[in-house]
Amino acid sequence: MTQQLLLYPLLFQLFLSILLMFFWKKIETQKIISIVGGFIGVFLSALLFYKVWHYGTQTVQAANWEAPYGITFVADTLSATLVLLTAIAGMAVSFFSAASVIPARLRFGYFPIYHFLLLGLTGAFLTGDIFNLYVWFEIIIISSFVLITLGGEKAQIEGAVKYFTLNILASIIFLTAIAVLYGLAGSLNMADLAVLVPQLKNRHLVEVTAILFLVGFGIKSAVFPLYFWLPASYHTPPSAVAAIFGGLLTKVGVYALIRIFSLIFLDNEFLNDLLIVIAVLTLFSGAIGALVQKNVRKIFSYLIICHIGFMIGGLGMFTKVALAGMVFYLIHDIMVKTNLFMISGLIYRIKGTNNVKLLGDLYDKYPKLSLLMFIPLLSLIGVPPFSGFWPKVSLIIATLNEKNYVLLGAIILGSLLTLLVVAKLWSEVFWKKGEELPVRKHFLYFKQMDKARKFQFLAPIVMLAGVSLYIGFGAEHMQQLSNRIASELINNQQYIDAVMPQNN
Amino acid sequence: MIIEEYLYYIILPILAVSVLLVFCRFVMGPSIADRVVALDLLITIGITLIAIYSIVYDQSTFLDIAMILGLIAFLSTVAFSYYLEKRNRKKREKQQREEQQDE
Amino acid sequence: MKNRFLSNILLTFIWVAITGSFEFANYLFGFILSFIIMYVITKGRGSAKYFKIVPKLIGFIFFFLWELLKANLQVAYDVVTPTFYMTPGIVRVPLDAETNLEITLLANLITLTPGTLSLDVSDDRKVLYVHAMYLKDKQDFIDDIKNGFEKRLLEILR
Amino acid sequence: MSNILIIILSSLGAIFILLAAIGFVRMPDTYLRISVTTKAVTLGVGLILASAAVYFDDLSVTSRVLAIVLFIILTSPVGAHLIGRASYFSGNKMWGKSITDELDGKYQPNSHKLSSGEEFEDEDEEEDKTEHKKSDLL
Amino acid sequence: MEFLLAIITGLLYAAGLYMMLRRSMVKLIIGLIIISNGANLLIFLLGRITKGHPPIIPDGSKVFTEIYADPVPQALILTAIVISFGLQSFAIILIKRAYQAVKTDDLDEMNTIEEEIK
Amino acid sequence: MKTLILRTASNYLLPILLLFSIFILLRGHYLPGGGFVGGLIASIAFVLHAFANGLKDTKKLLKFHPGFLMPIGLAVSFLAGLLPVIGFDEPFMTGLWMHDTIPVLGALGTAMFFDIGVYIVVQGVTLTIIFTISESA
Amino acid sequence: MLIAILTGFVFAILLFFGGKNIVSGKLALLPALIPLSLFIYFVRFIKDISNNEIVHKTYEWIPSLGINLSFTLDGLSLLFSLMITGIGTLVFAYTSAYLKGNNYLDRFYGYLAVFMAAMLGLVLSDNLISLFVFWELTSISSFFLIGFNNTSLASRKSAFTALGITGLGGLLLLAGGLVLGSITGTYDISEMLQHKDLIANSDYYLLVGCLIFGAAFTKSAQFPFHFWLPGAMKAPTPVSTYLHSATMVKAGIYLLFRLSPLMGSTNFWNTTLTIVGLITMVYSAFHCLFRTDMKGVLAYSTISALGILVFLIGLGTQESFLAAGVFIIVHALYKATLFMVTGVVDHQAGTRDITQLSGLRKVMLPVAIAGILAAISNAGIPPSIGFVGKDLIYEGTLHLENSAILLTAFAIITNVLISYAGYVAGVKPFVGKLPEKFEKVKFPHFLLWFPPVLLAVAGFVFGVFPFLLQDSLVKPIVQTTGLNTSEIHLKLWHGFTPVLGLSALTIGSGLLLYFLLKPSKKLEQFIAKFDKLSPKSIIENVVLGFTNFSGFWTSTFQSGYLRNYISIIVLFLISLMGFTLLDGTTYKVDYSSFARITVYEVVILTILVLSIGLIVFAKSRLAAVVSTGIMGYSICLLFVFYSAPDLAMTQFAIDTLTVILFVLVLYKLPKYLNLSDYKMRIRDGILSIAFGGLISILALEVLAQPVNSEISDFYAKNSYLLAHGKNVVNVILVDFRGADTMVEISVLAISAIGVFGLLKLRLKSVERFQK
Ligand code: NA
Ligand code: NA
Repeated sequence: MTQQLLLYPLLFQLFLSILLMFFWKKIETQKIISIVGGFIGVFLSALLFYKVWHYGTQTVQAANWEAPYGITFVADTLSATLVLLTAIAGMAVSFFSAASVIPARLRFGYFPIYHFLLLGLTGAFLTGDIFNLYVWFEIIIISSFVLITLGGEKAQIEGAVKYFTLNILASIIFLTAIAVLYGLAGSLNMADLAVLVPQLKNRHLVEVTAILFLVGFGIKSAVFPLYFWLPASYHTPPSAVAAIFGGLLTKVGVYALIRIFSLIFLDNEFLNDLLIVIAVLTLFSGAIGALVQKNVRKIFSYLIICHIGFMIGGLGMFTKVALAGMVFYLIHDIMVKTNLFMISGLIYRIKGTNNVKLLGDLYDKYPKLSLLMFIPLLSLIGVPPFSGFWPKVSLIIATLNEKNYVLLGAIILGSLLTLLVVAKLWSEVFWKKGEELPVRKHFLYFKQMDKARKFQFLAPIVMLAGVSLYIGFGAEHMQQLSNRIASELINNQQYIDAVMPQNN
Repeated sequence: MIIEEYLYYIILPILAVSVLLVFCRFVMGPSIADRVVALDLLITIGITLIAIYSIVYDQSTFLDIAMILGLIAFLSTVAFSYYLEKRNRKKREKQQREEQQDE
Repeated sequence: MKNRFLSNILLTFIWVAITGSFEFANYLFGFILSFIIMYVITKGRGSAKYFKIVPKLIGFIFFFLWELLKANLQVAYDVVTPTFYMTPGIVRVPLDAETNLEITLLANLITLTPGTLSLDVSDDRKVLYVHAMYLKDKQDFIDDIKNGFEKRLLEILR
Repeated sequence: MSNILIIILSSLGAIFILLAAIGFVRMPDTYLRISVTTKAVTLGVGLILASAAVYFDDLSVTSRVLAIVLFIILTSPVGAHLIGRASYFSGNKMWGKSITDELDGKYQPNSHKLSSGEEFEDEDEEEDKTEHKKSDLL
Repeated sequence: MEFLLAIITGLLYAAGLYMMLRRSMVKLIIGLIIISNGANLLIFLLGRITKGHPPIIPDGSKVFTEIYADPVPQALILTAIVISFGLQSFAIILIKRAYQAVKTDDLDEMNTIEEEIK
Repeated sequence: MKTLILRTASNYLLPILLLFSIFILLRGHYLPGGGFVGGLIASIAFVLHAFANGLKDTKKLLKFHPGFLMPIGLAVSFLAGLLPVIGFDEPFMTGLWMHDTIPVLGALGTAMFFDIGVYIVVQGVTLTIIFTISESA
Repeated sequence: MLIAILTGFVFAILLFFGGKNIVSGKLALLPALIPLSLFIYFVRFIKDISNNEIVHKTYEWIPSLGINLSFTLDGLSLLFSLMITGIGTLVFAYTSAYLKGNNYLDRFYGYLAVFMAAMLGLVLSDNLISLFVFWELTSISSFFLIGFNNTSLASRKSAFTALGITGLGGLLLLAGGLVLGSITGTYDISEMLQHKDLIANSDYYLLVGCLIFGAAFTKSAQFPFHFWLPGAMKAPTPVSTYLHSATMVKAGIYLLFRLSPLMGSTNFWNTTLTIVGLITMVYSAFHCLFRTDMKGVLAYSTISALGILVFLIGLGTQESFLAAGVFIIVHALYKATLFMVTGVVDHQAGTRDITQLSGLRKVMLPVAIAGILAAISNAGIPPSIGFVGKDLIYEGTLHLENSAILLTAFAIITNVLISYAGYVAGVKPFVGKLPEKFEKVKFPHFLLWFPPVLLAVAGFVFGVFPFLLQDSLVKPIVQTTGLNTSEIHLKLWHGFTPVLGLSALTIGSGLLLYFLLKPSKKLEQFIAKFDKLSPKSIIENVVLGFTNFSGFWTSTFQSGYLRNYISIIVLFLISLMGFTLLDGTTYKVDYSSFARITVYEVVILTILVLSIGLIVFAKSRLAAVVSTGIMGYSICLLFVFYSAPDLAMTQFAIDTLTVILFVLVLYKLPKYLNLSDYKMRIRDGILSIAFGGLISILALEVLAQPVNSEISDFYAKNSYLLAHGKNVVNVILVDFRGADTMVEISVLAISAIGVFGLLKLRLKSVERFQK
């Protein structure tokens, strides 16, 4: 049975989703299934991670057709790490959803869809087939559409229309890229493509293909100038949804970029430069966007964009140090962004608004909660030794090695602006004497909740804050992990060999 | 062999011309109903095109598609008629409301 | 009657199986053969209606095809010649057909023959509104339908 | 032998279809267009499919051809009825040389109930409305 | 023929994009449908086309004995078509819901949430 | 639009279409067809019925909400794929085949059940969507 | 040593959790024991250090990045550690009285403790990265301390400004440290010293220099970054005392001092520091004249003192380092005293406005003594340590080879102005007549007056007995710069030298200035007229401009109009594609490989094209939908022609269903308007055609490439034999690529659930928020 361990996190999520559909109307049961399932999911992913860490890249040929004829699932260290992080974030958000999502939404399939989303994320990280990746992307998109529109409030709909259109546009570009790639190389297996594509004679066409992938994935990872859907929509759904979106959705795009560029389209100077230009502008646009926002969740949304810039920059440099920095940042960012949006939910429950102008007093009234919330904020800024700091070290070293001073400047500027944005947020939301807001009828404030619900609200935040702290203070472990992933990415032969051992 | 060529050079062009004619009416309209009928007709002629094509290439498999076309093409006509009726009702209700307001 | 028909079909299949030739002609032959056999073996045992209907049905099919062809030619002539000789109009045709199936079949058959188009059936199922292309005399037209299609159809169905 | 049959069948079918197409373009009003095309096409399709059946001379093909023809005979007049009716509702005028319209005024404007013209009765307006609200897919 | 199909594919992309750039939401969705068709056709075309030889192993043989069309693009398109059916239906309902919520089909009037930053 | 003609026709078309859809489903492994098209045709049959007779009648005919078909179909497909994992430690979706072939269907294997799951899901989905829309129209 | 640092953090955490109980009431003094014990701990090292020993400890932290926690205790870090803990003890004690009864005293102690620990870590770190870590922590904790009165807008603003400036500096320091690391291969400063040549000869030298300067100047409030410091005076006085005079602001000085042996002795280094220091000291000393807030006066004089230090380090001679080392001590002693004094005055009298204060000696004599003593030390009047310090400065400047006279003159002017500032803060409030309103001012608590007195007295003790400092601290400090220390002899009395004359001149002018010029509101208003020219307002304007630009940039891109988003994305895509596709490719397509065209294909394609045209130009929504149907059916026929029966079937069924869906939805929608104008349509049309054209070209180019049919061959061979199916497409769907299909049906199910929820779920106002 352990031969198939790689697929367990995947199959388990699918199982959960189907099971949850059977309990359509019983939302209390759904909550229990989701939370318990979350724990099991973490366990399974941890097993997978353990196995990959100790025994190297794992593969399963679905339906038992050897690569490249069937669909291969591959877990190298990067994939296993991301699957584990997805499971952790997923479990936290399960918890948070149970406490924060209103029953009306739960009655309309929130949990099944949520687990479908996790399924999609896990699948995208594990697949070794480019078309299969497309399919996983679609499941991610459709479930995120459903989650973003569930409830059908005006703002939700308005955001969803943009989210929907631009993401579909991305999918279509992705599909176009697949069409061209298949037309050129005649294969869909990524390892096989890694062998075939470098042999193709017409490099121009390969470059165009890469650009199509770049734009397709770029939209999903919300880079400049393709990020519009994100600020237009991320603040509209329930905060639990925003949490999983903020933590993981854009990261799938980044992951796909990493995969494609480390495996198939190697060492193209033009593309690398392009990525760096994109990274610089992304950092810049995200940071200054966050600076002018007045809504907590919008601020976080722009910060997502800003920080994607760090990762894209790392990818663009494509050296071992840079990749290690990028991977470390990815790990850190998933945990922090998930937590931030849960925090925005907590703030919303405390004060009944996410508008910075109206907020205030939190530090006075809830000092301990405030300090709890301060931990992810510190990680976000990258105050040493919190988690956001270490990857920046690697990234800066990489820019210096590459003499890429523009990116260096952008990284510094991005970091500084993040610092200022958070400081401003802190001073406005936590320090300021807030306005007396009228007490909303029918609104369940945090202080009115019973202990159990408060626990459900805070436990996931504490948990993820703990993980962030571990990432920061146990940076040595993360650095080793990142270094290993970086060397796997640089040396793609091991991936190819793991997928197609018969080639040797 | 002769049959295939006959079908290919005589029958298919005739059908093709028919398709074009029907399409002309589709473009001309003038009413939605005409367009819907044109659509229906196009599909039905499509069935014959497929039938001839299947003879020309000696692939009876294609007749399966013709079968599906024959079965469900009808549904879009049903749907459009439904639409026309509903829309018409809506219009009339609106008219009535306005008339009542005038009174 | 249904049983008869089923038996007839069954026998046909048996015939085909025995002969081992799965061609259309063989089915047809088998059908006719088994019809005759059944006619012979059930002769005089009361329920002979089936054996009267089948010839009528076949007759009706040919009648229908003939009508179809005839009127198609008429329309074709009208279509290819530059001027129209049509005198169209919507006519109210009172119905003798009663059941849904009867009415529907009748309406469809009317539509399928050229020059006429069943537009709708009144809600009390008493009247069929028919659009006709060549309407010279309203009563003649109605009588044609009533004595032609409706009569033959009802003979078969009842 | 079968070749000749195929040629005859397919030629006839194609001609009927062509005629229907011409008629469809030339006919002056919607009802006439519907009327012309339904049958010509039915006949044409039937003939061409028959030629395919003859060509393949295979039971499965023949049965499929029969099925298709049956479907078309079953569905196309129903379609014609529906679209003709809808067309009447949406107020498509009949050709100027039409001599009579006995359908005129027989439809209840809101419910689209059709009277036989024998026992015309004034139906309660309100009842109509409530029924309309209830009917979902109508 | 491939040449014409390539042009048509481009045309589908162009028309789809053009429709997506309109202000009406219905047009937007129609645009998405068109452009999806374009993508499908592109996969089909670039997988190379073959006339009259569907990838179905003939009766009586166990492998292909003559040329056949590449089944892979067909399977991919089939998957893509079905997926876009799901997305399209969702999109169409979204139009309806948006009209109920925002009372307009005009996309330009659907940015109250984004205007608040200005 | 519940016209007599349409209603009558649809009552005859429904069984024909359903039968046809199963036919298309089962032959998919050998000839064009399969779970998707089969499921679509089946749902078209019900949609037609709903157009002609009203949604209520169709729902009555179905006895349960079509949405329920979705988890069932998914479960069927999932189990068909999972069977090799649980029973034989083979990868997910590995085809398992019976040794003997069955007359009409040919070889019987997990792939067939997988396709049946697809058929059910597609029906559930299509009907749910269309019914939901027309209910809130 | 790690434990010493961690103590502070642990204490802080303890305070956060049980703070209220620990520091409330009489136990408020307890926290002061922490710095005190640390002070004693560091005092024990004096002997070792004076024997030229260096204590070094390394703990592994992140070896993968070469980052370790390595600590060094030498003369320089010992001096700072003693200052941090010593003054820290007094500040802690002072605070217990100053903020007595404050609700958030626990927090305050917590921040102070974090700050102290961070500052200790900063000065003890040998590793540049860990130094940076602590450097950032001081910025963060000072953010909290400055913003302690968090309900006041001014406090928050100041905290924000301070964090912004020092945060920027921190990032520059990080970059600088990393560059140094990449040059030398290590982050340990002690190891770097062995690769000094590498640094000096590196291409990066200038870059590193700029980065380090950026860090030091921002932290130590050098011109033009100085303005955050007066703002930071919004913090409670203990903070000003501790952070903004004695310790944190000296972190930049510490850094420059520490890195001088590594990077100094170059023209760039010395000249820059000298000039910046000079400008800062003169500029801000001059500003002291125009302040009426005691703290404001002190803030500018502090900046000036920091300028002097930078200036001295910039001179880079043994004498100047000696002067700097001594001046650090001097300044810490008197400036901390003056701040505490200000605090007491403020605390007791309720104002810091110097124009209102006088005669307070009558109500708080010990405070007056402390103030006056500190002012004396500040003015450099013997026998205070200030006198020693000032002499050393003049010696440092006078013995220069270039422009000695000029620099000395600037030093004199600065000192005169600074001594004026000292009088204003330390003397003015206590002399003269006690106004009526202050007669009832209560005598301050012991812990308020004792710490300043202690510090002030210490200034005189060291002045009289300078040898106390000589071997224990001063020599080791200079030693860290790697210069010769054998000739250092601290003395109060050097005999009649030119320096003595300069000292006398300084003292005299200072006193004269004090008697001639009294602080007044008028003066303050006068200088306010030049605010627009000040670096503060310039930088503020830049920041404002940047903010405006941010808003502009953000709302330009995030315009809210979906079509703009789409346009930008597609424009981006086609410009990249066009660039690579059309650039230098020889457009070659092998038409002979294309199949011949037949009539029916042409007809279908024609219809396809026309239907697309109809969709685009349709006037009614329904016409567009019907045309879409025709387009779908034409494509379906294409699938038939090109051997894809399964595709054709599915596409056909789905198109029909889509039409039904549209029809069910459409009649509820409003009119189908054409909303875009002519120009817009042209623009979109061009964009669309470009996009489509590129796709066509791409397709044609790919079609001209060779085909690899390995995979389809495999399927063709094995579809029946291994997978038991003859319809290969279906076999792929349910077997070869079955996983795709599993996902795909999930997608369908999700969309159905979505549709269901979208239409059926209407949140009522109650449901919207209630759980
Ligand atoms: Na007729
Ligand atoms: Na008809």
